[in-house]
Order: sequence, then structure tokens, then C-alpha cells
Amino acid sequence: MENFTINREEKGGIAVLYIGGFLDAHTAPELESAIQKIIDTEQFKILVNFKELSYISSAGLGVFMGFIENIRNHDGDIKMSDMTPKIFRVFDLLGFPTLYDIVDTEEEAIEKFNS
Amino acid sequence: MENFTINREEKGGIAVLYIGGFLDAHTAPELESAIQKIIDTEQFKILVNFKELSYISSAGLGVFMGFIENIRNHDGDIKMSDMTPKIFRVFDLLGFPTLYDIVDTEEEAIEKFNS
Amino acid sequence: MTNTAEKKKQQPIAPKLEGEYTLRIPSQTDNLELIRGFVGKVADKVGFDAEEVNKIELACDEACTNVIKHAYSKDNKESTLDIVIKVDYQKFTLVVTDHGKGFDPKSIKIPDLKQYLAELKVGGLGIYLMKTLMDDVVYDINPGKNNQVTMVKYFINAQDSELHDKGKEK
Amino acid sequence: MTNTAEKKKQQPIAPKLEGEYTLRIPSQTDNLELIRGFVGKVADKVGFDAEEVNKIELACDEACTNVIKHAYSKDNKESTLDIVIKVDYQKFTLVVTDHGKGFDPKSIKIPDLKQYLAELKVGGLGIYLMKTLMDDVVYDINPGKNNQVTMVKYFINAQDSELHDKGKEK
Ligand SMILES: Nc1ncnc2c1ncn2[C@@H]1O[C@H](COP(=O)(O)OP(=O)(O)O)[C@@H](O)[C@H]1O
Ligand SMILES: Nc1ncnc2c1ncn2[C@@H]1O[C@H](COP(=O)(O)OP(=O)(O)O)[C@@H](O)[C@H]1O
Repeated sequence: MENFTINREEKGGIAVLYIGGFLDAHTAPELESAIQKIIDTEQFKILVNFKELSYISSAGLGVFMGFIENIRNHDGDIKMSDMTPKIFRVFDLLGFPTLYDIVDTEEEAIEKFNS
Repeated sequence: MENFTINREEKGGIAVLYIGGFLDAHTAPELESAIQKIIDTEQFKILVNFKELSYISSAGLGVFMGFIENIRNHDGDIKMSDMTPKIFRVFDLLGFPTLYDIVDTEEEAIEKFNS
Repeated sequence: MTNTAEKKKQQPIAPKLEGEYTLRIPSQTDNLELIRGFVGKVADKVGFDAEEVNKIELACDEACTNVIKHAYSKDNKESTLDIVIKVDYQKFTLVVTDHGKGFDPKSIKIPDLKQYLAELKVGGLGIYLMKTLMDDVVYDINPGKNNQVTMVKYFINAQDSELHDKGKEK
Repeated sequence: MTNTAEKKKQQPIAPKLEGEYTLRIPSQTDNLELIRGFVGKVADKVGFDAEEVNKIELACDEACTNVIKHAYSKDNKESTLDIVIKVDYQKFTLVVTDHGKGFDPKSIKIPDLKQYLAELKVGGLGIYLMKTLMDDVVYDINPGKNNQVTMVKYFINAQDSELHDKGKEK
């Protein structure tokens, strides 16, 4: 039973992370190290696709908070796409939509990166 | 959340029961009363289709034991079809395949009733 | 858009199941999934809709995560986490207990979200979430003995009852 | 059950998770699904394959069904069912405890299957199933206090060890 999955693809200079399953205090370190790896290669345009994610707790949200300042200081961003209503509700409860670019589709996010 | 489902169809004088979900000490009375209803109408050819059943305990097995003698005394039978390997394993563990006609498909069971 | 005020959702008028459910489990992050699964299933059987079940699971996760992260010293292998669910006709109560070092709940500032987001802080959202997700959240701290957080969801029919008000005063 | 101190030895085939998991739940058939779900998830996390997980779930269900059906008088609303799972490097132990009237395990005849089937009996298969599904099944009866059935699955690596033989003798 895989409780958290993470896959990376490159789309025209943007690192796309596909996350799935449960993102909680147990699995958050996996996401943390995946993002750290991207930053280590001096890449700062990151898109996280939430399509397969079925659960998130504040430990998962904290991962994004830990990187966003540094990434934006490097003219980069973490954009987010394909959230189910369940996941979006948690982001919304904490006002995260004012802080992060949360869009419906990957294409939209890529367009925003390129504009 | 429906934990046990049961549907009845008539196929040429045979009462076919489609059971699904969990058949345990909590849900066994539902199966019992469904079979009792069939017998109350003097019908004794019963086929139970296990396709959608995902769990059975001895309480479920006991339901069949409770009716089989009476049904066979009336020249009828309870035949069983479409068991998943998980369900068949429980029947097998108790030697039930020597006692009951357990076949792969509904068609096979119906043929056996008609021969 | 900032945090939308939570609208009172349709709650079960009467619980489909009453009684007490207790779970004691090692205080480790790899048990969070197990805990959510159990608590979610009980909440579902009680009759909460999927959205409410999700809220209860998340509130419970946050409380348990706090125990795992903050209650015990790292090398304590005997550390346990107790979860008790009590369901009666008026409310669903979830109690998470640890036997660790405790803390002063009054010292915890509930973040002002706007300021919080502006400062890009990491963490400090767990208790805020619990309070947002549940109707009542009350701490009872006895360091080294037991430290409890009690979280309640009231059923609609009990919403305006005297008993409910009594519960709130605790 | 002895409370052996945990020896942290690296074993060739080791459980992915150790520790103690306790569940206390009202003694009612509508909780069987919840119990199986919980026990199955723990067994899965320990590393048993799907077939073994199914066996453990079924053995646990049979023990709990017996408590629900036989341990308490019908009108006892306070009746509870305790399930404890203990996992150490050599075995997976499942203990089901009730506080009801008890019974004499020696008086229970394990059915001869052929004869059983010939007689078309209803019931009386639960304990037989438990013994078939698990490596060890031991009753400890103290009527009105606690009545326990302890069911064990040994991990392959511990199969031939002295400790395993000791376990069998209990
Ligand atoms: N069970 C607990 N035991 C000890 N300290 C706790 C416990 N629960 C919460 N705390 C304290 O309350 C603080 C705030 O918790 P929370 O709002 O969940 O944010 P975070 O856990 O991210 O810091 C924690 O940092 C910790 O100091
Ligand atoms: N926890 C228990 N408390 C009291 N009696 C029990 C308990 N478990 C088993 N028994 C007794 O053992 C008998 C055999 O149990 P079992 O093999 O599971 O078959 P069944 O439950 O179908 O009778 C029961 O009929 C009951 O008398």
C-alpha cells in the first residue's frame, strides 16, 4: 500500500510534481525533499499537480510555506493545479488562495509561468 | 454506506439472489429473510450469485446451512456462482464444496438446475 | 479572498449509532492514516455527510500530529496516543490524550490569518484548523499525567438546547 | 500473555511496524465492519500479504462475533469488546477480551468436518475457523472479569526459534 506518491516531469523549464495519496506529517518530508532537489538545481519554476491527492493536513501545507519565500526571491513560483474540492477546501479554510496561484489545469499554470 | 446488498431476479423458475458487500453476523439476517421469503412462496430452486460479495464469515455460511436440508427435501437446491477466490477460500476451508454446487457462472448453475 | 466563515452544514438530526469507541496506538506519524481511517469510519456510521467526515478526520489528525511532534521526547519508545470517541444523542465528542510534557494552551496565539500569510510562517496552523473545523475545542493539561484536547460537533437538534450551552461553558 | 521486553534485533523477515494497538468498542454486530477494517489495516501495515490479512480479519471477526452473541445478556447496554494487537519481531498477536459470562473452552468440541457437513448443522464453526486461520489460539476464561482469546501468527523467520516453541507451550 503506497500511501503517498510523487512523480516529477519537466515541461519547458517548469518542474511539474504529480502528488497522490495522503500528504500528512508522515509523508510531508518526501515532498519536502522532492522540492529541495529541484531548488538544488537552481530551478525555481515549480508546478504541483494535485489531481491524485486525496488528503492534506497542515503538515503538508507547511511544506509549501517553507519554500515559497526563497523561490519567489529567485523570481520563481510554486503554482498549483487540479485540486479536488476536498483539497481546495483545506487551502481555502486557511486563506491560501490569496497567497498561492491555484488554477484548474496544468495548461493554465504553464501559461501563467510563460506570460 | 450500504454494507450489504441483496437483489432478486427470476430466471425461468429459478430465484436468483445477487448478494454484495459484507455478509457477517450483522447482515446475515437480511439474507436469511430473503431466502425465507422465497421458500414461503413454495419456490425451492435458488441460485446465489456471489459476484459482488467481498466478505463472508461463518455467520453468513450458517444461513445456507439453515435452509439446505428443507430445500433439498422439496427437490430443490441452493446453487452458488461467481465467487471471487477470496470468498471461495472460506467455503473451501470448511469443506463446503463437497456439500454445495459451486460453479463459475450463472449459466452453468441454471443448466444444472434444468438437467 | 480570505477564509470564508463556515456555514453550518446539515448535520444528522439523530446519530445512527451511540456509544464509546477507544483507540490506543503508538505515537508515531505512520499511524496517522490508521487513526484517520478509524475515526472517519465511526463518523460516517454516525451519519455525518462526507464533508463533515473529512473535517472530523482532519481535526483529529491535527491533534494527533501535535501529540506525535510535541508531547514526547524523541527517544521515548513507550509513548502512546489515546483517542476516544463518544457519541450521544446531542453530540459527537473526540478526545485526544497524551501522557507527555504538556504545554500552556493560553500561550498559543491563534494566528491572525492575514498577518500569518504575510509573514510566510511555517506551522502553527494546527490548533487554528481544529477550532475552525469543530464546534468546540477545549484543552485540559496535566503535564506528565494526561493532556487532553476535547473536540465536539453538536447535532442540529441539540444546537439550541440548554445542555449544549452547558457544554460550551466548560 | 507475557510482556516481553522488546528486543531490537534485525531479522531477515521482519514486521514493518511494531507496537501495541488497542481498540475498545461496544459489543454490537454493527461494529464488526469497523473492527475488521482496523485490524486489517494494521495487519497490512505490518506487511502481511492480502491473503494473510483476510485470514486475520476473519479470525478476529469470528472471535468478536462470539463475544457479541454469547458473552453478554441481551439487555446489557454497557457491554464492551476489547481488541489488542501486539506486534513484535517474532509474532503478530491478536487478543479479544470480553467481560461477560465466559464458557468452558474444553466443553467445545471442534467439529469433525465430514460429520459436521453430513449433519447439516448451523453454527459451531467459529472456533474451528479461528484455529484453522491462525497459528495459535488459546483461551483464558475468568467469568465476569475477563475472558480472552489470544490468536497468534508467527513471522516466518521466528518459525523454528526457541521462543516460538515457548510460545506454543503456553
Ligand atoms: N499535545 C501537545 N503536547 C505538547 N505541546 C503541544 C501539544 N499540542 C500543541 N502543542 C503546542 O502548541 C503549539 C501550536 O500547535 P499548532 O497550532 O498545531 O501548530 P504547530 O504544531 O505547527 O506548531 C505547538 O507548537 C506546541 O508547542
Ligand atoms: N466469548 C464467549 N463468551 C461466551 N461463550 C463463548 C464465547 N466464545 C465462544 N463461546 C461458546 O463457544 C461456542 C462455540 O463457538 P463457535 O465455534 O464460534 O460457534 P457458534 O458461535 O456458531 O456457536 C458458542 O456456541 C458459545 O457457547
